[in-house]
Amino acid sequence: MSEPILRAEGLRKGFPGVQALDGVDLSLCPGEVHVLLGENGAGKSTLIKMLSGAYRPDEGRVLMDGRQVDIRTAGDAQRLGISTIYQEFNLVPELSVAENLSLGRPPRRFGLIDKGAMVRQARELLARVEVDVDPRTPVARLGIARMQMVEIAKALALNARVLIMDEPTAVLTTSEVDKLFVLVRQLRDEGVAVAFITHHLEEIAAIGDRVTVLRDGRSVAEVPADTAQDELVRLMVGRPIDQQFPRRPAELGEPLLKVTGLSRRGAFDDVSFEVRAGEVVGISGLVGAGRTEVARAVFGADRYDSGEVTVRGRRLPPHDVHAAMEAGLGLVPEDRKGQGLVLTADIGENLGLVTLRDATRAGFVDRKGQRTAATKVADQLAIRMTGLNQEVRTLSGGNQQKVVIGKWLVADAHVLILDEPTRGIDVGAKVEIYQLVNELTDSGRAVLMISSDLPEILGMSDRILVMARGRLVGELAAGEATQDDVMALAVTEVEGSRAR
Amino acid sequence: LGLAGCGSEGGSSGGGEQAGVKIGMSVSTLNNPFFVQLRDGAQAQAAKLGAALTVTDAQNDASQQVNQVQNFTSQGMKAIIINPVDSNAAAPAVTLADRAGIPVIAADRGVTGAQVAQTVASDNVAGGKLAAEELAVQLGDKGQVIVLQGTPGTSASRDRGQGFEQGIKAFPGIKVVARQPADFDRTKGLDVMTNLLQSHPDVTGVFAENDEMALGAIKALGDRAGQQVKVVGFDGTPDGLTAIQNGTLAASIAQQPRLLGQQAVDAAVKAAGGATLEKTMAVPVKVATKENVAEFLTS
Amino acid sequence: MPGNVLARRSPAAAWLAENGAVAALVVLVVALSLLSSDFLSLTNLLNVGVQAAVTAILAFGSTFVIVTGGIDLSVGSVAALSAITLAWTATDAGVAWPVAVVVSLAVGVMAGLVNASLIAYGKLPPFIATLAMLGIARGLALVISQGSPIAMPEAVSALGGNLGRYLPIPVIVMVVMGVIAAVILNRTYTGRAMYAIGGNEEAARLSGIKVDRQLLITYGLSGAFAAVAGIVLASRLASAQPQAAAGYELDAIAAVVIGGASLSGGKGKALGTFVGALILAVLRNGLNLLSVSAFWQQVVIGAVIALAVLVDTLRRRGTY
Amino acid sequence: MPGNVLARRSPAAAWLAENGAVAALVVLVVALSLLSSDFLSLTNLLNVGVQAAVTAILAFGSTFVIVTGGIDLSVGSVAALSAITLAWTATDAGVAWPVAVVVSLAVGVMAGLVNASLIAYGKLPPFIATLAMLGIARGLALVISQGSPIAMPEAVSALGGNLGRYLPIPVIVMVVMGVIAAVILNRTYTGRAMYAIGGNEEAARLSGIKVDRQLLITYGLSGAFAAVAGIVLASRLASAQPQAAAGYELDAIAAVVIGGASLSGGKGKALGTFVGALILAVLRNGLNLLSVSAFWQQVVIGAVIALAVLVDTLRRRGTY
Ligand SMILES: Nc1ncnc2c1ncn2[C@@H]1O[C@H](COP(=O)(O)OP(=O)(O)OP(=O)(O)O)[C@@H](O)[C@H]1O
Ligand SMILES: Nc1ncnc2c1ncn2[C@@H]1O[C@H](COP(=O)(O)OP(=O)(O)OP(=O)(O)O)[C@@H](O)[C@H]1O
Ligand SMILES: [Mg+2]
Ligand SMILES: [Mg+2]
Repeated sequence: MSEPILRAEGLRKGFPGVQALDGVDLSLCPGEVHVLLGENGAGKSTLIKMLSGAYRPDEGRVLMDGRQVDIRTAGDAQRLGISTIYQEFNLVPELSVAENLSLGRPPRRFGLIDKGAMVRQARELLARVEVDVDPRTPVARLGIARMQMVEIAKALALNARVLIMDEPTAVLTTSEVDKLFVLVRQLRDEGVAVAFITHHLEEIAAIGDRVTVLRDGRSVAEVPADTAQDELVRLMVGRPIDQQFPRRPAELGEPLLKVTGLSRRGAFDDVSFEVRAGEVVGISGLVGAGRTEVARAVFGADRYDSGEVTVRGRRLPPHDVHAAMEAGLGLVPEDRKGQGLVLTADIGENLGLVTLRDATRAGFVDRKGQRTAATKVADQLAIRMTGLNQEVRTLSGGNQQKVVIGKWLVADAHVLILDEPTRGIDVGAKVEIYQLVNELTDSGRAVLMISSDLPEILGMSDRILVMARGRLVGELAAGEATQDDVMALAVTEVEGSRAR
Repeated sequence: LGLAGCGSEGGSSGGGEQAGVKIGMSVSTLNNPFFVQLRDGAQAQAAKLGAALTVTDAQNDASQQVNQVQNFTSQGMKAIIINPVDSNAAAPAVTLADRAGIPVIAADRGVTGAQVAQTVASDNVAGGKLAAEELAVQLGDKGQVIVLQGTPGTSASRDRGQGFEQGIKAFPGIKVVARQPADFDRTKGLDVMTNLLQSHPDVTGVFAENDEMALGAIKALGDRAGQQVKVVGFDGTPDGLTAIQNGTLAASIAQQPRLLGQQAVDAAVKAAGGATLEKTMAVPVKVATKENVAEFLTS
Repeated sequence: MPGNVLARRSPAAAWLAENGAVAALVVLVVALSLLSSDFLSLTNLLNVGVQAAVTAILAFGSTFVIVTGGIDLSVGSVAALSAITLAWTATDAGVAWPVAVVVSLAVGVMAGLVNASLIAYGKLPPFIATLAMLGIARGLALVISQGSPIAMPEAVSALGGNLGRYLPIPVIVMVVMGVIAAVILNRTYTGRAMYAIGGNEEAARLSGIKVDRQLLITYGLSGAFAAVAGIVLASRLASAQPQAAAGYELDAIAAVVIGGASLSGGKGKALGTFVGALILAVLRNGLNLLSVSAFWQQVVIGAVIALAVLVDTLRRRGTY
Repeated sequence: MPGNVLARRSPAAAWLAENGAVAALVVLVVALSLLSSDFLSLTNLLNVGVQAAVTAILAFGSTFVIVTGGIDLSVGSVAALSAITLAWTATDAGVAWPVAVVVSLAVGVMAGLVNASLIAYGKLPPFIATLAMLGIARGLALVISQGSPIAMPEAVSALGGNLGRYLPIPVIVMVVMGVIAAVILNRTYTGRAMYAIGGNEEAARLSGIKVDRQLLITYGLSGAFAAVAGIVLASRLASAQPQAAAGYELDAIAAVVIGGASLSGGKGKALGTFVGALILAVLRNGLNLLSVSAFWQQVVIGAVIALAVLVDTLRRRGTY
């Protein structure tokens, strides 16, 4: 094995109330993909943020090529050849894709920014990651998956020697993940040292060379990437997990949610389906297939041009979230920071948000009751926190996602729409969430689950709908379907579709 | 509701019909009853003479005032009355009108650095002096005095303050123990006076650079106003005169703003007709006290 | 366990960390007591209370708005308009004073509802909607009063006086309004919705909060508080002035921000706002007592405001 | 492809959609031309230009700040301080006027740098830092001038006059400053960094942008623009006034926001700001020409500002 490019020794970092990292060593070697594994809140993101200049360690040191370096700012890290994709999006929504790609180091001519060159460079980068967007589009208009691809392109633009990726695949579908892996392998073969964080265990063997497992801010093991998944899980959570997808089909009842002919120009076209009591319906598809848009329209968050939505026999007025909730709908949105969480508020407040109205008597909120309910859900989901009054902003990504799901568990909806519910959630917690889904359907409720995670869709749905280019292109029974079946449908060219 | 006056005023000049000579008047501010009265006097006189008077409010902003005079010239006014926000800063506006061949009358404050057809004014410096003398008389030439200053940097505050300082020097028995700004505002007059009474409980006299602050100070003084403490104001506004009548305000330097407005319109109409006027037209400032307040109230 | 570190701090220290401006206020009070022997008397402190009252009441109303991530520039004008309306209906229109008070409050609420409608339905930025209202309300106050002060009805003017020998009624009103504001913010649906909207409007909407309706309530409350402030102000002078409270919006917002709120929304407390308003009043009172020259006063006020908030942010960073 | 929808529209329509306030300005100009025969003359339009100049220049400076998500309340005071400094150094201190101009600009930049330091290093909210500077700069202007206006040096006063027979120099200065602002915003590193900071400060920092340094430049620019505005203002009056430009900060911010910027940052254009400033100036000019009574003027100005922005937002919603 060659000398490591980057070596971190004894890194420690504390936040008020928590020791996030407690003496971790890490070496990143050229031509090697080093996977960081650990439960939500184990300290993975904190660790890499100290290598990228976002945080400064309380103790410990970082060496590059054997020499100690002082990484104070993101600029320092960039100059040392360290490029980072953060778990949370770090794009400027108001600026164009091209500007985001060259953020901080735009091409200049005579001191002024050369917009032509900027767009040209952006085109090249986007082609490299095979993303088809106009570089002049504002980032705010992109779906979340494309944002991630832009983020990846941005990191590549630096031509770094060390590439750090914090859960880059969490928001991608299989085909993008494949593209990404091709890129990563190529970089690895060019001698780049890659640090890779993921909660998808199957990705480890596919892309990784070595694995460092973190637990409670300490590194508990360094093992080869071909270690068995069960063993990895055991190292990570300290106990084995029996079954990854414990779906327990329930008895089907009346249709609870009925969607007929739902259309919106430019987004989706003639979407019809129903979800019955006790059923989990999965929606699969490629990025940009329009799944999120359908979910939001059904929930009343966005308008639609034609069609109808019926919940428990009642037709919902369009574009009215409140009416949808009254009727018993719930939506866990895909973008936790943008749509799911009030970042300025604490965990308890966020968990109680959906039930705020129900907890109100004569205008006054029963805050004690709210806290009690929140405590219960926080325990159920094992949210790793210092207490309900910790600001959500300071939670780890996975734990934030648990809060988003948690607030709808408190609400007890009849039909719960989950849009990418387990994004960024560790294996242990995923199983907890699946158990909750089982409990929901057992009690006669229904779940509509949108997910880009194929094993999850296959393992947890009773029925799978596949969307492509704004249309429903097929339906599969979960028992018989394979990943290839789903993918075959997802890439269907829709004849004469006007949706796009 | 009393909107009639405003409505008709808008109607006559908006239509642009030749009801009479078109006169534009830029008032420094209508945020102060004194200038509201000045405007009222002008409007009354214009109605009497059949002139079409347009009044704008410069909101105490010298550059707004230049803008307004500039706009008057585009409107083809036959004469312009300017009540300067600041004597120095009004010069460019006057020059502007001059170039357009429109005569300008300065009202209440003079214009430094440019020629106007006539200045109709009462002298603020002289008024300040008068205030000092009247306060001295009421205090029996001795005592501690607080000065409530207007908005720092405004010419009214400057001139009145200066006049008062000059006047009070003649009375060595009187000591000015504090000078604090209350921005010509009644509420601030109340607050600042309340505060100053803590550090200077033994004051016997107050000079406020306008009646509004004087009325605030009287509120702060409570029963002491007019008894142990004599308050002298400036302007002679209706509220001020009423306070004199009630004995809470010892005196006010009455400027007769209505008369100022009247005279200004008179002069403007004459100037528009091509008459040459006296350079200055002094509207006397008078000390209004309990003895003579009745004559101000009727006028 | 992670909880320990927080638990280990004393409750007093924790409270101080949450209500940072208090430290600045304490420093200011101590400094002024040393500089001026007149400062620390009961009468003077009550004076400060009275002088803080109008700003504080306006600022409580602004707290609601700022918590939702908005801004209300119209509060000073609305205060004046409400007071003028009261005085005019009670005097010129000859209506009984309790009715006039109700009308006056209604005018304040109306102004707030217009603001909110422009923001919620017209999608105007709050800055523009309330700037427009700043002009409109002030203009209407001038139109109604014809630019001259109107005497307040005696019964209402009593609000400007004392209860018993010492207790100034404006101080009582301020405290009552503060408690109301605190209860609304902490305990009511609308209050909690304000924080959610200010923190993340989209998340609030997707959680079933009717954002438009809550904004109506928020700005309506701000208008009502402004009306109360206007009435208190006019009562102190026994006269409603069309130009009253001009520019007070900046003081009100400053009080809220000094009190720890953020103009980007989601944060803010009634207690903090109260402390912010006290800091401003103490500062002005102190400068009068120390007879700082008129020209220097603005410099000193500016510098002390910056310092007060600086003390707070630096202390917070130390804690962190 | 999402791009198509935009591409299909005509370039003129696309430009209008991007620069919405223009539509409001056009409506206003047409309406005023119909209502007043005096409005649409060359002299009057040049007058409007002159009257817009000071606000526009201040607003260009404020655009930088607002794009970063900040706010600058001190621009009016800084303008006055810079002008007083110029007049004082040239007159009382007897320095040659070109030197005085440089000193005056330096004072503006300094004020901006102090603002930025308080914000970047002291972590003060921009509202508080610049509110403090509002007081400090105004106070210093009063102290230096002893409260009295100071005559401007003749050479500088020429800036207030005309070039040739018709072309007012303030209009030229305004246009030049506007072009400078547009170039800075669109084409320079600092300009693009401003958008990044306003859009997502954390992302900007993690992309290697030195946020603190860029804020220094931003507020420094705002101060420099304020100084230029102050000099133009004083030149028009041939005298530097300690009370000049009081309250102009609200006009400047209003112009920026009417021009389509958002107070939460990341958005704003020099052209939009220019149109915003013109709308305000046209409105005031028109009301004077129409002889709207002083009391009603504020009502009308408020209402028209709200309407102008409403036209814009409603049109935009239609487009979407
Ligand atoms: N700014 C902060 N303030 C306080 N606590 C923080 C902060 N940032 C992180 N933490 C805490 O540090 C711990 C480690 O967080 P980190 O983000 O490193 O976890 P992670 O391993 O990346 O988890 P995930 O898989 O969920 O992303 C968590 O308990 C988190 O709450
Ligand atoms: N406001 C918008 N303007 C233009 N295009 C948009 C807008 N919102 C979404 N899109 C595009 O519409 C397409 C559908 O997005 P949507 O999020 O519904 O897809 P999805 O199937 O849920 O995929 P994802 O995996 O990204 O969630 C995407 O290509 C997205 O970029
Ligand atoms: Mg993480
Ligand atoms: Mg989606």
